[in-house]
Amino acid sequence: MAIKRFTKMEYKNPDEMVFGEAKYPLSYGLGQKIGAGHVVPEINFAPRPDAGKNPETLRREYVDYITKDILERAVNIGLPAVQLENEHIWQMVNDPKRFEKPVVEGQKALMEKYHNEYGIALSIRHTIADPRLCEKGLRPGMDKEHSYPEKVIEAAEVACENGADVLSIESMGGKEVADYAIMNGDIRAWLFGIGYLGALDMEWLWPQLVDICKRNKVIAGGDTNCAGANTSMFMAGGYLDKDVARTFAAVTRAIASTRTLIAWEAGATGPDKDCGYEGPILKAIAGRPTAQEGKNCTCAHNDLMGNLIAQVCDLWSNESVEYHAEFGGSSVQCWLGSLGYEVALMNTAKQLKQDKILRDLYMNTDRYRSPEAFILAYDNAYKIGEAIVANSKSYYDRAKAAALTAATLIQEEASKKNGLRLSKMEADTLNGIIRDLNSLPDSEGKFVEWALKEYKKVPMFNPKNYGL
Amino acid sequence: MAIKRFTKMEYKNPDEMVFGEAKYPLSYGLGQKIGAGHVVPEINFAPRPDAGKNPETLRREYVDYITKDILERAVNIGLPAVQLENEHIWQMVNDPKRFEKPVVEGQKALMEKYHNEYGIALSIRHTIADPRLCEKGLRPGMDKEHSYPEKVIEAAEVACENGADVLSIESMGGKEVADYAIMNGDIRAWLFGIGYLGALDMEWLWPQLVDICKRNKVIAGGDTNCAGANTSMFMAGGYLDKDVARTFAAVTRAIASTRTLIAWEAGATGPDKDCGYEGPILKAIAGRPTAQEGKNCTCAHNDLMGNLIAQVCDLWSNESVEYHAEFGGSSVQCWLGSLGYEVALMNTAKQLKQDKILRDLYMNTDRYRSPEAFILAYDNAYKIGEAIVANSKSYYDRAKAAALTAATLIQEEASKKNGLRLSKMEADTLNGIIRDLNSLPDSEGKFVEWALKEYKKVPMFNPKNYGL
Amino acid sequence: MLDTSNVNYDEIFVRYDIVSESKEKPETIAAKMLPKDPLLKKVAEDVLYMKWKDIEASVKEALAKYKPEEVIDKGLVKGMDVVGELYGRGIYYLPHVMLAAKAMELGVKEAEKKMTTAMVTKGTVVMHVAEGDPHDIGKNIAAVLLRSNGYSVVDMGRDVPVDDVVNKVVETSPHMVTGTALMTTTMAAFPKIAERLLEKGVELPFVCAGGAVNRAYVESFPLGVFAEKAMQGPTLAAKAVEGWDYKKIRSKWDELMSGKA
Amino acid sequence: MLDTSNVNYDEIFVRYDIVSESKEKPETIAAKMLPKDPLLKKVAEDVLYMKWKDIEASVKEALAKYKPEEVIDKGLVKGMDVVGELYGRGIYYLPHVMLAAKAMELGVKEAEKKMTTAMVTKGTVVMHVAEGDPHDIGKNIAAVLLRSNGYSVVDMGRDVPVDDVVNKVVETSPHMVTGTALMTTTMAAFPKIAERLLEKGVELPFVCAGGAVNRAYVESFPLGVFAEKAMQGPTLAAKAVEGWDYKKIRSKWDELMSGKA
Ligand code: B12
Ligand code: B12
Repeated sequence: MAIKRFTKMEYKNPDEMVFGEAKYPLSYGLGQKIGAGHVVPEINFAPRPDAGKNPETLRREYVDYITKDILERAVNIGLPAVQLENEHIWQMVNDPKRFEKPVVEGQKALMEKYHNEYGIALSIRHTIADPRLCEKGLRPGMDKEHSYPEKVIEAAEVACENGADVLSIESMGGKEVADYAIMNGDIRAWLFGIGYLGALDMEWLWPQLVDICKRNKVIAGGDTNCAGANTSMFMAGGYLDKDVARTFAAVTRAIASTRTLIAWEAGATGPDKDCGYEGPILKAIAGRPTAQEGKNCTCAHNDLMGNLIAQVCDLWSNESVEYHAEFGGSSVQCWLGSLGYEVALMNTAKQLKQDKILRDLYMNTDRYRSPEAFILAYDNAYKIGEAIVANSKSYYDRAKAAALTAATLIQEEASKKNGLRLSKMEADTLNGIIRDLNSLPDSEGKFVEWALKEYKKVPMFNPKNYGL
Repeated sequence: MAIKRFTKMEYKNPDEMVFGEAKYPLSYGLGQKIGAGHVVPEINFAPRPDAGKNPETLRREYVDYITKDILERAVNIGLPAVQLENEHIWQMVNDPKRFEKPVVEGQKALMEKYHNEYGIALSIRHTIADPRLCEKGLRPGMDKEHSYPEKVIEAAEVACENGADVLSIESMGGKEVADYAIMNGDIRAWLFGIGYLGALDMEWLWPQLVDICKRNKVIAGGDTNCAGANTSMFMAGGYLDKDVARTFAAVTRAIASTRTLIAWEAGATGPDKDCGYEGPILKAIAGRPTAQEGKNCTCAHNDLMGNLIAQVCDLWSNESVEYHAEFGGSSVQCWLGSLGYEVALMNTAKQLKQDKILRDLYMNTDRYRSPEAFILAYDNAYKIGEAIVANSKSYYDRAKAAALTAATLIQEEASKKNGLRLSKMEADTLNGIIRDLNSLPDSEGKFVEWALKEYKKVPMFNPKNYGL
Repeated sequence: MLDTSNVNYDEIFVRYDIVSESKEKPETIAAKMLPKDPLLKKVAEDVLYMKWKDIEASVKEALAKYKPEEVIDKGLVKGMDVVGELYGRGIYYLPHVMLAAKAMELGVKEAEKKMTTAMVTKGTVVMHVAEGDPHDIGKNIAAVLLRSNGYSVVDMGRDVPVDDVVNKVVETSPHMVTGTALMTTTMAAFPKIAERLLEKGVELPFVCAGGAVNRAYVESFPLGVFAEKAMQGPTLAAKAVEGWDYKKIRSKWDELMSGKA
Repeated sequence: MLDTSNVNYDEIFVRYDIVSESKEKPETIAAKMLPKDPLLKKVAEDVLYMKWKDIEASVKEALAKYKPEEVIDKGLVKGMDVVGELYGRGIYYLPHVMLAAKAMELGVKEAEKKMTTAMVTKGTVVMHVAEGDPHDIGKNIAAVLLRSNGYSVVDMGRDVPVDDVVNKVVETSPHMVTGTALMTTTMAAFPKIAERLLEKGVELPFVCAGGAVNRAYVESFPLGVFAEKAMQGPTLAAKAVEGWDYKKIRSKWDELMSGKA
């Protein structure tokens, strides 16, 4: 499957974008429709610490407890549709036949029962884990110790053959360089790690996943740059955190979008992954449905754009919550309730034709809360998208263009009287970033040559992982 | 302090009501303003099971862990204002000097520190527990075994003297009869239990609480009919629950409002308690700020009006969550985030002058999801309020009027083609309710005479508890 | 207000209770379960249809032909069985159960009048709600169901101290003791009760229920047996009377609860 | 789009980071903490201001007057102390610390060249991330801070099996071993490691950290000592080297972490 790079925007203007509608809606699973005029909640969960003891304890946890609880609660509060997301744990990718298969099968069987009994629209996304370690090798044949690269592919097959409706992964390419970049505040290293190396890894991985999906009639969803941009977002944190400047995180997000896009360029169709905050940029470019998470994923983390990020979502997720008891039921039931209510609000807005107003309320709530939120506001996300499609010559070009566009948008806005404010550290860092980006060579070739030398000693970095 | 019954509506029409604004706003605590043009999140919590072991473990749990976590997170995500609610546990009312005092003091001291450092607006509501047992006696001198009636008053004093900004209670009068009524589906018993007996208990309790508050310059917040109407709402549950018909729950809610109102008639000023879903009716009548809970209180329960109930709130609460770890921080931090984001959306709507649109989106999301939601939609809540003030002759009169108005509103709407639908059981129960209510005598005197005979044998019911 | 004329509410919520509303009539289910004999059938129906005003007369008529024990077992109890079935299927609601139980109670009283020896109960159960906990509705429902299934209930009420429970068990030697806790801050009383009972050499199933507790918690201390629904009370009591100890009940819990044991 | 011209954003959110932005300059804080001697001061400043290009020259100059150990202890280490202080106060961010550590490292190497015996490290620490867990940033930060505070670090990386950790500890006899776990599904490795170490008769503080674990969990198994922030690593290592066992560290944990012990 060839990679077909996007060269134009699917949306004519930013205002066309709104939650619950995508240019290319999808139908799959048990009566599920995504991006087709309504938003669907996507509930995600993690098993209790000792559930992974053996295949049977794991199956019981996922099927008899978690899935059952979710379906019961969904019917009890009247949700018209629910998507489950199962983010696989390490055991499931390490030994797919024993640990993964019974879970995937069992969940689907129970979902069918509820769908048949109540007519509730249901589907499940399986997000296989990516345990590959760059120090051992990211490509087949390299990791003699664990064979992780081979196992990733096997895990995808097992998921697709046994009940997945959507396949996703949070792939890890370029992470070792991005980690170095975050810790050292080096935007050029980040551009190299995610914008270039990460892109090469996507190019290797996604055509294979799309193939497996096609063979099994499963939807190839999409990826996320959780490994990169969320690490910087998370470390930039809130107003009391002082590890990474939020302007740095914002620019990494823009770069991330050029990498995550490659899943769709390789033939995946969306919905992409909830934790890919670059989703609004991707949707603006490609018109495909996007899953997002925010105000109702505080079980997993608190970001500074809990509302804004709902602006153009098609699925609305809680990211993840560990299974345990709460006064209101089990944790998955509580968070499903929370998600379901938010989605109901969005769908009411759609039915009452007030969806663009609600979108703008979401967006304005966080537009100036952090630089990263600012560049993801749908109007700015659209502009970054434009920069990306206009610079489709190379991965390097479009990543740099995305970065510079984001940085410039922030700098211009911060110079205005009202609205976006930057702390001293954020402003200083942003100036450094713009300076660094402008100092880079014009062509991908020159950049890569320079970067391979400059970052040769980055811990665990091995060009062979990327076919270099 | 005399009880001054409401005889007219403070709002001229339902459309005047919206979240974040009350006719009688309040200023208190550390820079806190309620009902004054914005909504404030109110975060509630419960200690871990063994935290009540001794006074020091309890203080540490509430102050060093819970309060500290809340304040840190509030600053981290930029919340302009937060109210804490501490719902006291049994130990605190059973032995106020040892268990309650150190907690109340410690929380306030920490709040002052954060207020001084960051300027964040802060306040705390202490909701004392009401452990009185009707089988032992609800009035002073009666409960020789525990002295609970005396202890309730003492607990209020300790809270007010040591740092409470707002005082509340979920008082229990009439509950034994209401419990019987719910289990037997007898609306007349419920009317007697809450509309009449509960009212008498409020008349005894609240003037005392208002006095204590006045002496200590503390805000007398308000009560809730958690003990009555929430019990029926909770047991009516969701679409899979089959204990209590939702039409029954709806009518009990209308009755409940006439009882809860008495706190304000005795001189309390609001904000009333989050779990009093009768709040919209109360606010319509009295124009005082109301605390509500819904889509972000799923940690505590899932009701069928998670959005609607936000329509006219001034504080927005999570009801309660047990303190424990989550991926996103401690549970109180996660739920504060969730509340804070919802409140930010409401405040953005106010700033952008779209608050009435958002209110109507909230309301329409659940208007037809359940009969109880339907009668609490602000237009219907207003009509029930009108029936209450127009029948202020006696507690009985106004409670019956509220009940009949609610029942009739539901019946009329359900007969229309679109919108509110009733299951067979809901419809049958509603018909029975209307028949039963219409069979009741005209005057309070006759009603009480009849009821005292009819319900003489209700388990644990003792007229002396109500001075009868 | 916003224009709602074109709203498709199915996109916002679905009334699954109405979608899945049982089309079956109580009569249809009753037909399969009620006794054939017209006199006993009438007695059972008076329970089933909550005719507590008629039931004494019906019982009297049946007593003309049947022994009081037979009227109870083959009439009243059968009626209550149908009630349980209807409640389980969501056709009956809680108030139906309560009223049926009331009819049942009156019927039993009437039958007992004709008994030479006092009616032998199936067994005795001591019930309580944990200290500091005022939530007693669940316990009350469970008590009604146990009584109407023929068990003697010693209801200690709510907010009951640990020692009181232990003393009452020692004093009355019931087949089973139950505790209800709706608050995580009160449920810690249960392991203490279990411990003190064992100290006194008393071993019996201690059924713990209520919103706060779950199966894992209850099975973390000796004697504890979890119950989720009030309807499960009679099943558990029956096994306790049969002589199952708490370990056996625990090991067969899944089967018991799904009606397979 | 909606009209935003009259919006008061303070009603929606407050930028507390800007409200409370430290007005203090690094220079002011440095002035109080840096050595007086101009040569040592220059060395310290090169660390503090991340001048990794200048530092080798500065160290050489200082070595003309001072012994290498003195240059390290009274120059480089003092500079790093100020960095720690600034990071703690939120004036410095993580990248500053990393770059300062890089300068520090170059400086130490330069000084070591002049040492007759090899530089004696303060102590040895074995570090790892739990099996199945790829989250290693926190561990990496902690490693940098330990190294730049003078400890030898044996970094085993991430996704490290229990036995490998145990064997490495047995083999290298460090003063302290550390584990990081960001996932609740991987943290269960820690009690196993502790258990096997004890089986082999090895007792040393086992510092456990990472988003998944908390103090209560870590103190629920022997050897475990909780760390919340990477900055706490050197403090804990210092005590381990001093000979405090895990019980003593636990009992003084609050004081240690607040700098009072
Ligand atoms: C960044 C990140 C990633 C990155 C990791 C990059 C990296 N090199 O570490 C990537 C993308 C690789 C990743 C992958 C996954 N992740 Co992840 N990830 C995160 C995230 C967002 C932030 C973690 C982080 O870096 N924090 C910042 C660092 C600095 O914190 P830290 O390590 O805790 O360190 C601090 C202290 O603990 C301490 N410290 C740490 N070590 C030491 C040692 C010593 C000696 C001392 C003194 C101190 C110390 O110092 C630091 C602060 O100063 C968290 C979110 C969260 N809520 O934690 C999820 C999270 C940890 N990930 C999670 C999951 C589920 C995954 C995946 C399984 C997802 C998937 N299905 O694909 C995969 C792993 C796949 C696999 N192989 O199994 C879950 C874990 C859930 C659980 N069961 O517990 C989390 C909680 C997200 C969530 N909310 O669901 N993730
Ligand atoms: C109704 C209610 C009340 C009513 C209780 C009325 C009554 N007579 O019981 C009133 C208003 C009195 C009340 C008061 C309080 N409550 Co309350 N209350 C509830 C609520 C909303 C519903 C509980 C209920 O009745 N459920 C329905 C019944 C039928 O369920 P159940 O008892 O569990 O019974 C079922 C099974 O467990 C089983 N069962 C039960 N017993 C038995 C026995 C046997 C033998 C068997 C077989 C089965 C069985 O059968 C039943 C189903 O078939 C819950 C919400 C919730 N999420 O649970 C909160 C809740 C329990 N309350 C709570 C609190 C905090 C309080 C207060 C402390 C609040 C305050 N600060 O004032 C006070 C108590 C004051 C005091 N004295 O300490 C918290 C508890 C938190 C915690 N720490 O665990 C909850 C969880 C609410 C919340 N989300 O925060 N409450």
